[in-house]
Amino acid sequence: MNIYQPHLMRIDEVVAETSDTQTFKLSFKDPQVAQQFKFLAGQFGEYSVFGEGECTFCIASSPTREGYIECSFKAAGKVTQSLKRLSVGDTIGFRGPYGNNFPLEQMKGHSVVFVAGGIGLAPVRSVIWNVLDLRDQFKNVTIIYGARSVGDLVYKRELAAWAVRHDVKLWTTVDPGGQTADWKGEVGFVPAIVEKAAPVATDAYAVVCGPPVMIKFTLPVLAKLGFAEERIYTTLENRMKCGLGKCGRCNIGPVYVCKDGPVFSAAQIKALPPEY
Amino acid sequence: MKELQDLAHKLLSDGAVTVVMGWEQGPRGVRPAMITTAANSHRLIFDPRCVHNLATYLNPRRSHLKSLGKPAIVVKGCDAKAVAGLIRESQIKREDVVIIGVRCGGVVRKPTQAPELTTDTVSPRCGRCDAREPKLVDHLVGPALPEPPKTCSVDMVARLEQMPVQERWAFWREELSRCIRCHACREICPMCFCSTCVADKSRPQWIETSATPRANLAWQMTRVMHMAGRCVGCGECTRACPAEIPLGLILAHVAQSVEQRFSYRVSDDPTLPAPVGAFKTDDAQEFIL
Amino acid sequence: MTEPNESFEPKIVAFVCNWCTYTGADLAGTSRLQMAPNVRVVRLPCTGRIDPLFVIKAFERGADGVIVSGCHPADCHYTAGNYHARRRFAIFRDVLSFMGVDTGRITFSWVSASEGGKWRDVVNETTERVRQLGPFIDYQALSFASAAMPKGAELPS
Amino acid sequence: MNSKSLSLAELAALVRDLNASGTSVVAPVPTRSLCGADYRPITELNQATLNGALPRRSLKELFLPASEVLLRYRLKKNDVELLPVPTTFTPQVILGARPCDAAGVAVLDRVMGWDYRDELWFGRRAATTIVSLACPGFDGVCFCHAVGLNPDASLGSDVLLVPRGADAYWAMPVTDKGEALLARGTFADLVEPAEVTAFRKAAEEKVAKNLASLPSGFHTFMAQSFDHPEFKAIASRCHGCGACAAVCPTCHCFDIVDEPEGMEGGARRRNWDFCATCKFTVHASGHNPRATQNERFRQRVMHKFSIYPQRFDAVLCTGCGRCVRACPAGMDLPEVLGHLYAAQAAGGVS
Repeated sequence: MNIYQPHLMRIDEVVAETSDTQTFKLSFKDPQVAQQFKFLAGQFGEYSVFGEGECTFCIASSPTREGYIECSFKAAGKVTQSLKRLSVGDTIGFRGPYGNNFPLEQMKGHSVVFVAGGIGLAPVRSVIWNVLDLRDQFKNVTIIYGARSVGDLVYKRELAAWAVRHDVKLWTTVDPGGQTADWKGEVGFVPAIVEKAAPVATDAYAVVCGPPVMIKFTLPVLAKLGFAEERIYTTLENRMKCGLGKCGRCNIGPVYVCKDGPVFSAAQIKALPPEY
Repeated sequence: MKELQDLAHKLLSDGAVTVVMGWEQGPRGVRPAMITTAANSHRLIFDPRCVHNLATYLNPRRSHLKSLGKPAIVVKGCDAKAVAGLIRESQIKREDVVIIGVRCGGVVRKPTQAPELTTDTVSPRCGRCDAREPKLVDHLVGPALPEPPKTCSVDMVARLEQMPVQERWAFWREELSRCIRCHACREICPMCFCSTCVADKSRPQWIETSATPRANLAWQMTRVMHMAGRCVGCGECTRACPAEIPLGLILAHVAQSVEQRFSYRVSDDPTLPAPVGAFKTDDAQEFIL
Repeated sequence: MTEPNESFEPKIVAFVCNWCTYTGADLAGTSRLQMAPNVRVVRLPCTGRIDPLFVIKAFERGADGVIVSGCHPADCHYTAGNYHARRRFAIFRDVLSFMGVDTGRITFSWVSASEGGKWRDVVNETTERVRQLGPFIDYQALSFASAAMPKGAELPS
Repeated sequence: MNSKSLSLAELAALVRDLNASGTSVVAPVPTRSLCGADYRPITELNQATLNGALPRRSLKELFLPASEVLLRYRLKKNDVELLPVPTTFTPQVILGARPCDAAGVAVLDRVMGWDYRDELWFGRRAATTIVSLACPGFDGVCFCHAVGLNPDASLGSDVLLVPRGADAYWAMPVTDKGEALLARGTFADLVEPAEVTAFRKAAEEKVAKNLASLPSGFHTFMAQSFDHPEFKAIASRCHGCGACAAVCPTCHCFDIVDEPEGMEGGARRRNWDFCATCKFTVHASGHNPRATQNERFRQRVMHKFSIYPQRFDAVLCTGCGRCVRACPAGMDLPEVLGHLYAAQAAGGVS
């Protein structure tokens, strides 16, 4: 089997999250592949638009929801812009799942704090639903999510669903100036809201994904709250082509993001050279 | 040589510049040198092995050289044309660089060769040189040197021009089939300064990135078009090409054609406008129906 | 090059300016002038907007010939676009020829809005010329060859 | 199998026999300008230059072409048809490979087989028999000895030839594939003659002078030296052109792109890519983790002498010296290594 040969997937549903961000619900065209396909929260894939190329992003749906995968992407480059032009019924290519995953087994029996900014909610969403689908195996669940403006919040339907759940504490925030007249959530940058929400660090894991600047300022807040570096997890993104550890461009020092990542603990990241 | 070293020493110790870009003896042949302390100015040399066109280091794409501060640059006549080109096209300001001109008597083909100039070793482009002494300079050093020997190489441009068109096609198809699209020709070119090259743009992808003869031809034709009336003829692209494709032939042909059509020759006068981008209402148009 | 083939219908792409040649071509059409149906017209604001890359792309995607046409000198809607184009295409034509492309495959012309008849002539002449040259399989074959692979001994000549 | 004696005539007959049986033979062939050579197919031995120039490009392009089709696709309304490319290849014999080139292929087997097996690479590997020719030491750049190889290294080779004068070779089978190749002819057994031993020894001594061997613990030192001052201005003269990687027998980074062929379909291709270039790591957002040439050059050195040894237990360099010869700016890897050796000695890290 040629490892660069993708599986074909059909676009079953398209959700416009924001003006430039979309979510696709995808199913494998080959029923045998569909049946055998398994993945874990945090893993990623190479999605291809034939004639344009491949691009890398995480699987945004939960492994507990079988029969389909979802992905969310921002139209930023050549391939994502052409992905955006596709609609229900179109065919794309998919290779994966690749990379490691969030340590869900370790997290079981503990509280989990999710911190996400912008489209960084996509990889976190996979874990959130994974945790919520196995809700009784986890203690407190806190979600802190922010975006630049109300219009930039993704997964609005799910945010609404999480907001009304009693077993989830949800904080949503937008950057100052990004609120609308009827905005009911917080106003302020994510790190400040994390400090305000002050989730209890005892017996808890944190999952943090978002723009580098958000991560940079959130980590000290989490440390102050008492989260150990080994219990804070995030994902790294580097330019990637093969996803298989061959093409030689995603490495940060000796660490290959495609093979050793994309999920890293804050402690692991601290040990890396600053090339991400 | 002493004159050059002393001048560099003075410029660096006076604080007039913080780096002198020149040539030094490397472990194998001559190579570019960034001299940042007066004490190191003795490393500077000039002889026929100083092939490199250092003007490429003034190119604004070299972000890692900005931290070196204000440069002085050592230029041969052909290199001065590139400095002039960068000034002409507003990539650098004249006052931001100190130009040290050296009188040149021709260079060898490769900086790793022996410095002796013979009909075999002399770079073929030196036979066409019209700038043994650069004019766009703040300082001019070195003695006037004799004309270099005439190259023994055949004039491939003329030979190609005389070939039937199908033979030219076959020639370039074979040559370009070796191109691996590393873009070394572009990276080393002092006049390729676009922050994002058209070959790196993907929306739309005008030029394919694969090393296929089709994409290679599109890339080289596009590059040559962008070089028309701008190429200083320094031959660095040909020297850098790891596939040893004679890129200079296309550029030399275009330079001749620009000169014939528009009476324009690339010089080190930064005030002369480039021919593409300018026009005359009575330009020849014999090829237009 | 291939033998002229009577049944061969060349594909020709015309890059034309909006103000003169496109209108001229339109006039040719509304005047019901008979001309070869081989030309596909791509309308651009000005000949000054026509990048040589357009021509290269046309050949890459299977064109057998290309026409570039715009306003006569002094008639440019943007004052000087065609003067710039004239210099650019003078050089590009030399480059194509030097690389081994028969310049018979490319036509440059000035066709004004009132010159429907001239447009017909340009189309017919170009079509006939390219028909004689045959399909541009030399260029099209480039896409399927893989470069940088050993393709046979390159022996000293 | 015992080692053999091969005359030039016997080798020529072998080339003819292989070609006749549908096995293509690739060997260094002089270029048009006669100043270099390329690995190209031959039909007769006299087309090749076996004792001559170092091929301009390494052997890797016979296994990882500069541009290679991974698959083809045909677009239909709402649907796509994928046309796989074959992963089995017609047999070929490479005759007269440089030992440093053959070693490069063996070193690359590790990354190509890492976890996911690259069938295109291994398909070509399986179809290929490499007959390398011991090198007398090409020039003062060669530093194969420093990276643990030698001008007569057999790593990656199926048969090693050592010249005996101008028109005969001593052939040592290295692998089963090599034995099978030598079994095609009736070649006389030959215990390694003294002249062969002398040739090997002389070549090793010649090359050993060029650069001292990598000190022990070098890759560990490198791993700990990411911020070493040696790297601060290391690449000021580097143009970021990628010529070094293009000619390198072990640089294997690649890009994957789709390119149309006609209007209805196209090919997904794998193309060589070069870590020295600015575009290599830049994110869609414009952020570039390796922002300047110093970092890019450091990556190349680190990948070869620290990252690959850590991950794959082999140095990603065979000391062929092509990068030094190809560099238009005089960047000199042995010189850089020399500086790093000194830094390691001074730092006392082992």
